[in-house]
Order: sequence, then structure tokens, then C-alpha cells
Amino acid sequence: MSQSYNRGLIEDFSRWREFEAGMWAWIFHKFTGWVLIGYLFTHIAVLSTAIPASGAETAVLQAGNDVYTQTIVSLEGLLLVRILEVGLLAVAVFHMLNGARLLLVDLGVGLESQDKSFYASLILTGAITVASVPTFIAGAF
Amino acid sequence: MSTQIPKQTEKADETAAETETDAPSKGDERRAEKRRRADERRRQRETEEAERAAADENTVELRVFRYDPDVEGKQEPRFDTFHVPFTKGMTVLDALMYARDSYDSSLTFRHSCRQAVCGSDAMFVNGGQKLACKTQIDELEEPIRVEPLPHAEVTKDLVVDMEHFYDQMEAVEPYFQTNEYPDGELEEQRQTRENREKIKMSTRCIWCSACMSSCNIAAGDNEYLGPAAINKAYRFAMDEREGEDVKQKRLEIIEQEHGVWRCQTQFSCTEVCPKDIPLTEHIQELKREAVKNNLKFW
Amino acid sequence: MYEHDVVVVGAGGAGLRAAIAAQEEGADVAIVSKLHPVRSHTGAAEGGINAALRDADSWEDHAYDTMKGSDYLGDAPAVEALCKESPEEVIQLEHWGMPFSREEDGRVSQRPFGGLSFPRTTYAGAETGHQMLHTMYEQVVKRGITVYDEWHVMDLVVTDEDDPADRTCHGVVAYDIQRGEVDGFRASGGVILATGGMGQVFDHTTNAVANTGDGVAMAYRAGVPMEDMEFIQFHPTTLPSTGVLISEGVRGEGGILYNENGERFMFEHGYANNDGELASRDVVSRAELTEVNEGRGIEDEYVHLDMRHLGEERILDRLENILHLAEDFEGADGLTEPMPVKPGQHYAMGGIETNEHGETAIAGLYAAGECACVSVHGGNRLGGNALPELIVFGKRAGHHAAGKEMGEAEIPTGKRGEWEPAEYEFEVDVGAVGDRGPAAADGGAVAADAEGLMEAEIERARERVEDLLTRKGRNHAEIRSAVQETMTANVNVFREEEGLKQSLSDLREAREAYTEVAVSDPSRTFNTDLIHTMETRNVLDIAEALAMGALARREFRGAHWRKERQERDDENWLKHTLVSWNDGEPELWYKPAILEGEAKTYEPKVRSY
Amino acid sequence: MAQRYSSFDKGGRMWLLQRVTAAFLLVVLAFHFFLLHFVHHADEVSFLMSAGRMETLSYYSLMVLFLLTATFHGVNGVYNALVNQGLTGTKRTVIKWTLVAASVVLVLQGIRTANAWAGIPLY
Ligand SMILES: Cc1cc2nc3c(=O)[nH]c(=O)nc-3n(C[C@H](O)[C@H](O)[C@H](O)COP(=O)(O)OP(=O)(O)OC[C@H]3O[C@@H](n4cnc5c(N)ncnc54)[C@H](O)[C@@H]3O)c2cc1C
Ligand code: HEM
Ligand code: SF4
Ligand code: F3S
Ligand code: FES
Repeated sequence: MSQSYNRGLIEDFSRWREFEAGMWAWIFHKFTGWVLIGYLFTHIAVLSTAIPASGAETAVLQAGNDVYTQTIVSLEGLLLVRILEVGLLAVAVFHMLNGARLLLVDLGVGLESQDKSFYASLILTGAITVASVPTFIAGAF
Repeated sequence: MSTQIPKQTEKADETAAETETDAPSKGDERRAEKRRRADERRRQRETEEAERAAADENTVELRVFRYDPDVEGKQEPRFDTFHVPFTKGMTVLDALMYARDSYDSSLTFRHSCRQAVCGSDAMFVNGGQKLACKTQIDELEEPIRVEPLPHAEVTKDLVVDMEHFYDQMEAVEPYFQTNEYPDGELEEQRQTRENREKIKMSTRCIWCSACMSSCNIAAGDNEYLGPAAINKAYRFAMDEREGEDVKQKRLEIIEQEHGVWRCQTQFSCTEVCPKDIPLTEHIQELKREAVKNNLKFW
Repeated sequence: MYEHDVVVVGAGGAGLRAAIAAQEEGADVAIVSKLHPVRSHTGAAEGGINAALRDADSWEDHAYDTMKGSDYLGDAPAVEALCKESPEEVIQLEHWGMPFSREEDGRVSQRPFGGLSFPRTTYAGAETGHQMLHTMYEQVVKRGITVYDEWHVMDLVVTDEDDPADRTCHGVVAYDIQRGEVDGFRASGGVILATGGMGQVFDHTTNAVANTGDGVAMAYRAGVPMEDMEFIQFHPTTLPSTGVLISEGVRGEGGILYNENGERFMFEHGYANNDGELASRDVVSRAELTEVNEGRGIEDEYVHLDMRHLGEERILDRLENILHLAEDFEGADGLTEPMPVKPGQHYAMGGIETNEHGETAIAGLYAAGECACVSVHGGNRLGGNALPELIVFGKRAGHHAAGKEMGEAEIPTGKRGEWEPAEYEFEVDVGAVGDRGPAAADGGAVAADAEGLMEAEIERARERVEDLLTRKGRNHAEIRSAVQETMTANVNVFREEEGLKQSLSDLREAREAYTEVAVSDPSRTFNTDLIHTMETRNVLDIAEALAMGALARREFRGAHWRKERQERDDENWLKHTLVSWNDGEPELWYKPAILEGEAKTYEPKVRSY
Repeated sequence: MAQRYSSFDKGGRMWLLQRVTAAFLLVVLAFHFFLLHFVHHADEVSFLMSAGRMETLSYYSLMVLFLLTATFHGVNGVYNALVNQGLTGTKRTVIKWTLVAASVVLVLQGIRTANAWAGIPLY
């Protein structure tokens, strides 16, 4: 493995000062990707409650008293879950936008403005997240 | 003033104290004494420098990484402070040379051409990979911190071991290969202006290793060819004088396990390259070239 | 100890070409270099490589231009070899993939250069040297030639017969910079010196910090004469703080030189009423220095080169790289302010005396490239003639050392041909200080065979390193700057009797100081303090020979200008200066320039363009 | 040429697949979010609504494909990230197969869930 001498905490930390756009983008993309795959597993786990639910009576289903609907409703009733969902949206939106940026980079499009497109992804992510807060929080109180 | 000094002295005292408790050998004592004196000298020098600095407004403060596996008192990495009189047009390399020639002749760094063609003096200046000779002092924030290239083994002070970088550069068969030469005795191979233009930037690499040092992937995977070597491969793969079969071979080289696919388009290589080589662009073009080439046979 | 057939010292253009050539001849070659090959200063060359490639051109024309440019101090057999072989060598480079600039039809481009009667300077953008160096290193990698990089060669291993002509070179001793060990490289076929320029003799130079003329000094101490050392080319427009070259192109496009009072001195002070800024390099350099010396320099150091009036568009179009150079290395913006410039040492025409096969006076010792003096440049080098010299004579030396049959050389080396002693009496002592100590080419006395000689020399080198590391004394840096200062003040573009004498006595002082030199860094790892200290000794030896030659030559020829006699004196001075070390007692002597070539005899003519 | 076929480096194929799935996911994930958070609100979700959608074949197949691509893309992404950090040897083989196993479980479970909604008795 690569070697480097310990240059003390402050010195190490200062390396981050000159992290360029591309590197931040890489780190964020990594982070968001991991969150997304992690979520995919939980998501499917939660959704699988639909399997026992499908055995329920039609009336129960209609009343929304089945396991699946109950689970979802109780989860969605928690403010924390709602907030996490906003977070998830932010993560997903960033990963999508930056992913689109990376696809363009792979096609050799806009390499000179790679830093600008990264900043644009960040700003757009922020805007979309903020704009969707009302929809996401609706009904939580 | 330098923050390391008190710490260093403490250290020396500590060792001295230690040796006292467990029956000091004469050698230990002598060494401790020597170290103490060396510290003393350095402190004195730094005070003098600081005074000079105070007297003359126009100095720059340099904090330089020091390490030497062979010299007692330098085995533990530390930073030394130098105050160098500023002159217009001064580069980081000029400042280092001044510090070496006037204050401490053991200050070690590679340098030769002083004009950004030999690639000896890539270092980590204020948190970025820079060629010291091509970096103007007045564009930097003070104090200027100078460290050896990250992600490489430090040999001494600002000198890092370049062997690994050279190995990677040489791993891509970095030499021209072709099967056909023109017939006439004094006949050159023809090359279009467009083609020469296409490879022009890639031929400017001076092997400084700044890109390699800045790439996180290269830091994590020692076998990754790295941006400079891939760029070298690009220089040949895109040279139309080499012919199709050789190009196939070139693509196989760059497609290997630790080749182009490792690149995560971090762009930091492109950002730091002192020769402005569009490294990421070249790497990406090779990836596409490889995919295209393989799709043909699908 | 390492053993090879051929050991090449230096990995610039000349060294790499020599190694490839020797390998082509089947020899086991090793390159020993204090820098990694791609760090060599050949990489700094911008302009191009002269070669008569086109039908309308001929090697004879190239030879004629070169002879004229040399102010008739070139040796015709060498000049003709250069011009005849450079076309095939350039094509060879092209076949090795060197990315030359191209014409519309796909052939390599050539451009006009000063002093050439045909546009025959083949180039690769403004980075010809870089491309050439890298292309050749690629070939070295391809061939798997062994490279010992970051090994500083300290001295040659040479037997110690009284007459240098009887001596033999068996190898070199070198210091491994990384590991701090001394070891030997034995060469059964030959040692080829290709250590490049000696710009560090002056304090302001376009040369690299590593260009300390080591090879020249080593050969000199071993008994090989140094030839034409006084001929140093100065470039008029280099950046003051770094010595980075600002190409002649700026003046070519219409750039103007101003002094502190804003006067266009080339005209206003009558240095060159016709050509102004475009007068030849030496004229402009002298004009600039006169301005500074008479108090009209800026900060008493430099003058201004102004190109702002050319307009941003034209500057960006034709001189863009100049903008970058001024910005990166001087912090000056050429678009909004004038650029500071001053003359700087650029090239050494002289060096180790060799014949056209690269052989020196000592058997088994060769030299090629800027450290050698074949001589093709004579009193003045034409732009674009150094790079072909590297490949042509690098190749020749490599072939010869590897045993290729090349016939009798026409240029005699050492005192084998016609020669005459100098009549000049030096007032100051020159040469080794105090008791002469063991001769440089000692060791022969203690060992009968090459093996034993190598061992003895390695041991001596170890002791020397040990001594430098452990003793107490002065730092070499002061001594080196003392040398550089006096050389720049007195042996610069202006050379007057008094100044030259002054330089010799200053050098004497520096030599004496050097006897007390010590290295303060005790480290065994990458001890650059030690390397620089050893280099400073070489700088001293060279500076002295240079000043001696300059003092004795009372005429104005090529780059050598003397106040006492400001014209060429063919009657008395159509001859090469040689300085022999003689185990510590330098001797100055002369040998005639060879003007009879194969094509014709080059009759000295007035050098005017 | 058969040789060339087999020498199509795995790295290259995976790299390409990662991009292709990304392009696909870009569209489908946007659609997914839009449908389930903006058209229908999260707190209104119920089994029957989901079932209603799943019963259409095109929606069902889109979702299964979504699951497959997302799993591949995500797991391959994680694997790449680890490999880039210098994962080698046995460790690498172990992790690789663990990831493959996890993906299989994830995909099976997902399909079972989808089937539950779609009323396909295969769960
Ligand atoms: C700025 C500039 C521009 C130029 N432009 C042109 C041009 O356009 N056209 C042209 O024809 N010429 C040009 N020249 C001149 C030409 O570039 C040089 O003369 C030539 O490159 C010298 O090559 P070399 O191989 O002799 O030495 P270098 O390339 O200097 O190589 C010397 C080698 O010797 C090694 N070495 C030195 N000392 C030791 C030691 N003690 N032990 C071990 N190794 C040692 C070094 O490591 C190095 O590898 C230019 C020169 C300069 C400075
Ligand atoms: C919505 C559209 C998406 C796009 C455009 C997209 C794009 C990309 C791209 C291009 C990469 C490769 C980065 C590289 O190798 O340099 C990547 C990596 C990754 N993606 Fe996605 N992605 C998307 C959705 C998803 C989803 C839904 C998941 C989760 C299941 C996910 C998980 C990951 C992971 C884990 C990585 C690896 C990150 C790393 O390098 O550590 N992505 N994505
Ligand atoms: S590509 Fe650029 S940064 Fe990398 S080694 Fe070459 S010159 Fe240096
Ligand atoms: S920094 Fe590294 S990841 Fe790729 S774009 Fe450059 S090689
Ligand atoms: S000293 Fe040569 S690149 Fe900086």
C-alpha cells in the first residue's frame, strides 16, 4: 500500500483546503451511492411486508388495516422518517445530477466546465430539496 | 515563530531524563547533549532570522517539512521555519534555495532546470501539488507551507522516492513501435498536422509526478497505472504513425485490471498538471476507444 | 564494483545517443547520471535541430554557415561530419517517433534561424529539446539499457603515466546519492563523458543548477586538455531572477529595449544604429551591460524589454509562451508592463578536447555533447547547432567505444599534432593550492592492474567523502558565489585586462578557501550539501581555465571580446586555446584550427550578416 | 477473432454496464420519485394502490427491471469502490461473492413483493 508519513493532525487536515471540485464531487458521489444502495435494501425490506399483507381479507385491505399499510402509515407518521426522506431525496437528486454529469464526462462532453457542472448539481440539488419540503412534510403534523 | 522548537527541546530533555533513570551510557549522554546543542543552534538561528524579519518588513515565512532517517533529531518529522527576504519575481524554489544557501545547507530538495522542464521539484505547497520553480511567492498565502508530495515515500526533507512512478511510466511500453518505415533512406514517416496536434499536449509531460500524487485512486491502489502513464500510452495510441496492430496492443495494455477503468474522473490530476495536459480528457477518450474497439467484436 | 563494456556518464541528449549507439554495436552499456535521464538540461532547448534535409539544401552549405559562424575557429573535419550526418540522425529521431512539427504534406517542418543560409532548423514546437530527450530515453527503455540514476560521478579512474597521452581510463568512481555510498564502474571498452554545460560558473545563466561542468573538470584533472574555454555564449534576454530564456522572437517581432530613463538605448546611445535591438546577440548583450554599468540600468541590474505596443492580439498569436514564461518565472505581465531582462550565460563552446570520433587524449576516454569540444562551434555557436552535435557525436563516440572500426581521425588530440606553448606569464598562481598532494591520476603507482587501480580509487573517493562529512570548515555556497560573482563581473561579455587579472586573483582566493570546505549535513541519505560541495570544486577548476584562456587571448573573435583589441586577429590567433592541468600546474598552449575540409578550405572572411 | 471476443476485458464490460444502467436509472428513478412522492403522497400509500399499479404488466416489468438495474448498479458500484481502495486477494473474492449473494436475496425478495401485489402466486 501507499505510504506517507504522519505529518500531524493540522497538516493532514489542511490537505482538504485544496480539494478541487472534481474531488468533492467524487466523494459526494461515493457517499450518496452508498446511501442509496443501503436504502434500497431497507426499502425492499419494508416493502416485503406486502407479502404477508396480500394474504389478508379484502375488507381488511380496504380499511387499510393490513400489515403493509399499517407499517407504512406508522412510519410515515413519524416526523423523523419524513425528515430522513427529505434527506434521501437530496441524496438521490445529487447522485442523479452528478451521475448525469459523470455520464457526460465519460462521453467527453464539457470536460472544461466539469467544476461548474458540479457546482450546478449542488445548487440544483439544494433548490429541488427545499422546494419539495412542503410536499414531503405534508400531513406529518 | 516556529511552533516546533519548544516541543523539540522537550523531547531532548525527555530523552536525557530517561537515560538518567536507567543507568545512562556515555554514548546516550553524548548524543543527548549533542541534540540539545543542535536545538540550541537552531533556536538561535531562528531567533536571528526572526529578528532580521522584524527589521525588514519584506520577508516571507516558509514552513518546511523536515525529515531525515539518518540524522538524529530529524528522524521525527517536523516543520522548520525560515524567513527569506522577498524579491520581485521570487518563486518557491528561489526561496528554498535561499534558505538552504544562507541558513541551513542540509535543507534537501530536488531541482535542476528552474524553468519547468526537468520535472524535479514537484512538491506540496500550501496544500496543493505545485512545481516549486513555477510558483510565484506573491501568489501564495503566508506562511507558506512546503511539504514533500503526498502519497509517496519520503526519502528526506522534500525528496520523495520516485521509483514507483518511474515503474508505472515504463509499464506502458513507452516507446514508439511500428512495423513499416518508408523506403527511401532519408524519408520521414508522414504525419498529418491534425494528428500531431492531437498528441501534442500529451507529449509535454515532464514526469514530475504531481498528477499521480494528487490522485486518490492512485493513492489507494498502488498498481493503478496513474494519469501520467495512461497519458503516455495515449501519446502513442493516438499517434497515427504507429499503425493498427500496435494500437490494438496499446489498448490491451491500458485496459488491464489496473488501467483506465480505475480512473474515477476526479480531475485533480488535470488541475495540478504544471504542463496543462488535459489528463482526464485523455483517459476518458481511451476508455471510449477501448469500449468501441471491443464492441466491434461483440 | 559494477562492470560494463561501456560506461556513459550523463544522460542528456549526448549520453543517451552514445548509449544507444554502443548498444547497437553489441556492447553491454550502462548510463551513470546524477539526474534521472529525463531531468537533463537537453530538455530545456527550444529552437530546433539544424539538418540539411531538403533537396534545395546541402550539407556543404550547412558546413559553410557553421564555419563562418564559428569565426573560423571550428575544425573542418568535425564541422563536415556534423553537417553530413545530422540529416540521417534527425530522420532516425523521427523514426523513433519524435513528434516534430509538420508541414501540410506531412513532412517535418523546418524554420529559419540566425546565421543560416537556408531554413534548416527542424523543430518540435518550442520544445524541441524536451521532445528529443524524451524520445531518446524511450529508446533506452525499449532496449533495456541499464541506467544508474542519481549517481554522482566524482572522478575518473586513470593510470598515472607522466605523459597524459600514455594514460588509460578504466572507469569512474561515483557516489550513490540515495544511499550515500561510493562505488566504482569499470569500463572495459571505454568511458564516455556527456555531462553537459557549465553554466554554474556564472551567477546568471540559462543553464540548470546541475550544469556544473563536472565531466570537463574530471577529464581536466585526469590529464585531458580543456579546449577554447574562453568562448562562452551570452544571451541578451534572460529573466533576471531565474535566467529563463526569453526567445529572440520578441525582438524579432518588434520588441524594444529601454533603459531606466526610458531611452531606446540601442539607437540613442549608438550601439547599433542600423539594426537596433536586432543586432547580433553579443552586441546587444554588451549594450545592455554598458547601460547598467553606466548607471542607467533598472535597479542597477537589468533593462526593460517592452512588447506592449505590439498589441494584445499579435502577442497572443505569436508570443503566447513568452507571456507565460514572464508570468511564471518573473511575475511580470508582458501585456501590461515591460519585462525585465539581462544577459545570461547560455552555452559553452569549449570543453574537453576530442577528435571527430569523440576520443580524448587519454585512451578509453571519450566525450560528447556540450562538455566536449570537437570543435564544431569554434568561437561562436549558431542557434540549432548544439542538438545535432549531441546526436552526431554522441553516436560516433558510442560506436567507437563499442569497438566499431571508424578509421583514423583527422583531428589530433593532446600534444600529438602541431602545437605551441603560450607565451603569456600569469601574475597570479594558478592550479592546485599548496603542496600539490597526490596527483589526480594517481593510484597507478599503487596498483598494477585495472582491478587494483579501481579499488584504490574507490577507496580514495570514500576517504574524501568521509573527510568532507566529518571535518569542520566553511560552507561551499559562499565559495561558489564568490566564483560566480567574479566571473560575472570580470569574465562576462566584457573582458578587459584588469578585470581578467582580478578574476584570477579572486579565483585564487576561492581556491584557497576551498581547502577549508566542509559539509555540514552529516546525512548518508540524499546529501545534496555534499554533492554541491564536490561540484563547487569542478566549478573552480573550470572557471580558472576559462579566465586563463580569456586573459591570454588578446583579440575579438566570436563571443570573446577584448577591450584591448576589438577586432579579429587571424594573423596570430587562428588557433585553439588549450589548458592542461599537469597534475596541479596548469599549462596554457595552442594548436592551429583546421580549416581544410573535404569539401573545401574555409578561408576566413569577415563575419557579417 | 474469437480470441478478441473473450479478451473483452471484464473491467471494460462492467464499466460500460455501470454507465448504461445509470442512464436507465436516471429516467426511471426520476419517474419513481415523481409518482410516489408528488403525484401520490407518501402518507397516502396503501396496499391496494400499490397492488393496483402492479397489476399492469408494463408497470410490473418496469419495476422489476428497475430493481435489477438498481441492484446491479449499486452493488457493482460498491464493489468497484472497494477494489479501488485496494481490495485484493481472498478478501476480494469473499466480498465479491457476499455481494452477489446479497444481490440475489434482494432481487428475489423484491420480486416476491412485486408478485404479492400483482397477485402472481409466486412468492
Ligand atoms: C535554454 C536553452 C535553450 C537551448 N536551445 C537550443 C536550441 O534551440 N538548439 C540547439 O541546438 N541547442 C540549444 N541549446 C543548447 C543545448 O540544449 C545543450 O547544449 C545540450 O542540450 C547539452 O546536452 P548534453 O547532452 O551535452 O548535456 P545535458 O543535457 O545537460 O546532460 C548532462 C547530463 O550529465 C549528467 N551529469 C552531469 N554531471 C554529472 C556527474 N558528475 N555525474 C553523473 N552525471 C552527471 C546529468 O545528470 C545529465 O544527465 C539550448 C540550451 C539552453 C540552456
Ligand atoms: C438515478 C440515476 C443514477 C445515476 C445517473 C447514477 C450514476 C452513477 C454513476 C455514473 C456511477 C459511477 C461512478 C464511477 O464509477 O465513477 C455511479 C456509482 C454508484 N451508484 Fe449510481 N446512479 C444512479 C442511481 C443509483 C441508485 C438508485 C443507486 C442505489 C441503488 C446507486 C448506487 C451507486 C453506487 C453505490 C455507486 C458506487 C459509488 C462509489 O463509487 O463508491 N446509483 N452512479
Ligand atoms: S502529466 Fe503533468 S502532472 Fe503528471 S507527471 Fe506529467 S507533467 Fe507532471
Ligand atoms: S485524479 Fe485520478 S481518478 Fe482519474 S481523472 Fe485523474 S486519474
Ligand atoms: S527545477 Fe526543473 S521543473 Fe522545477
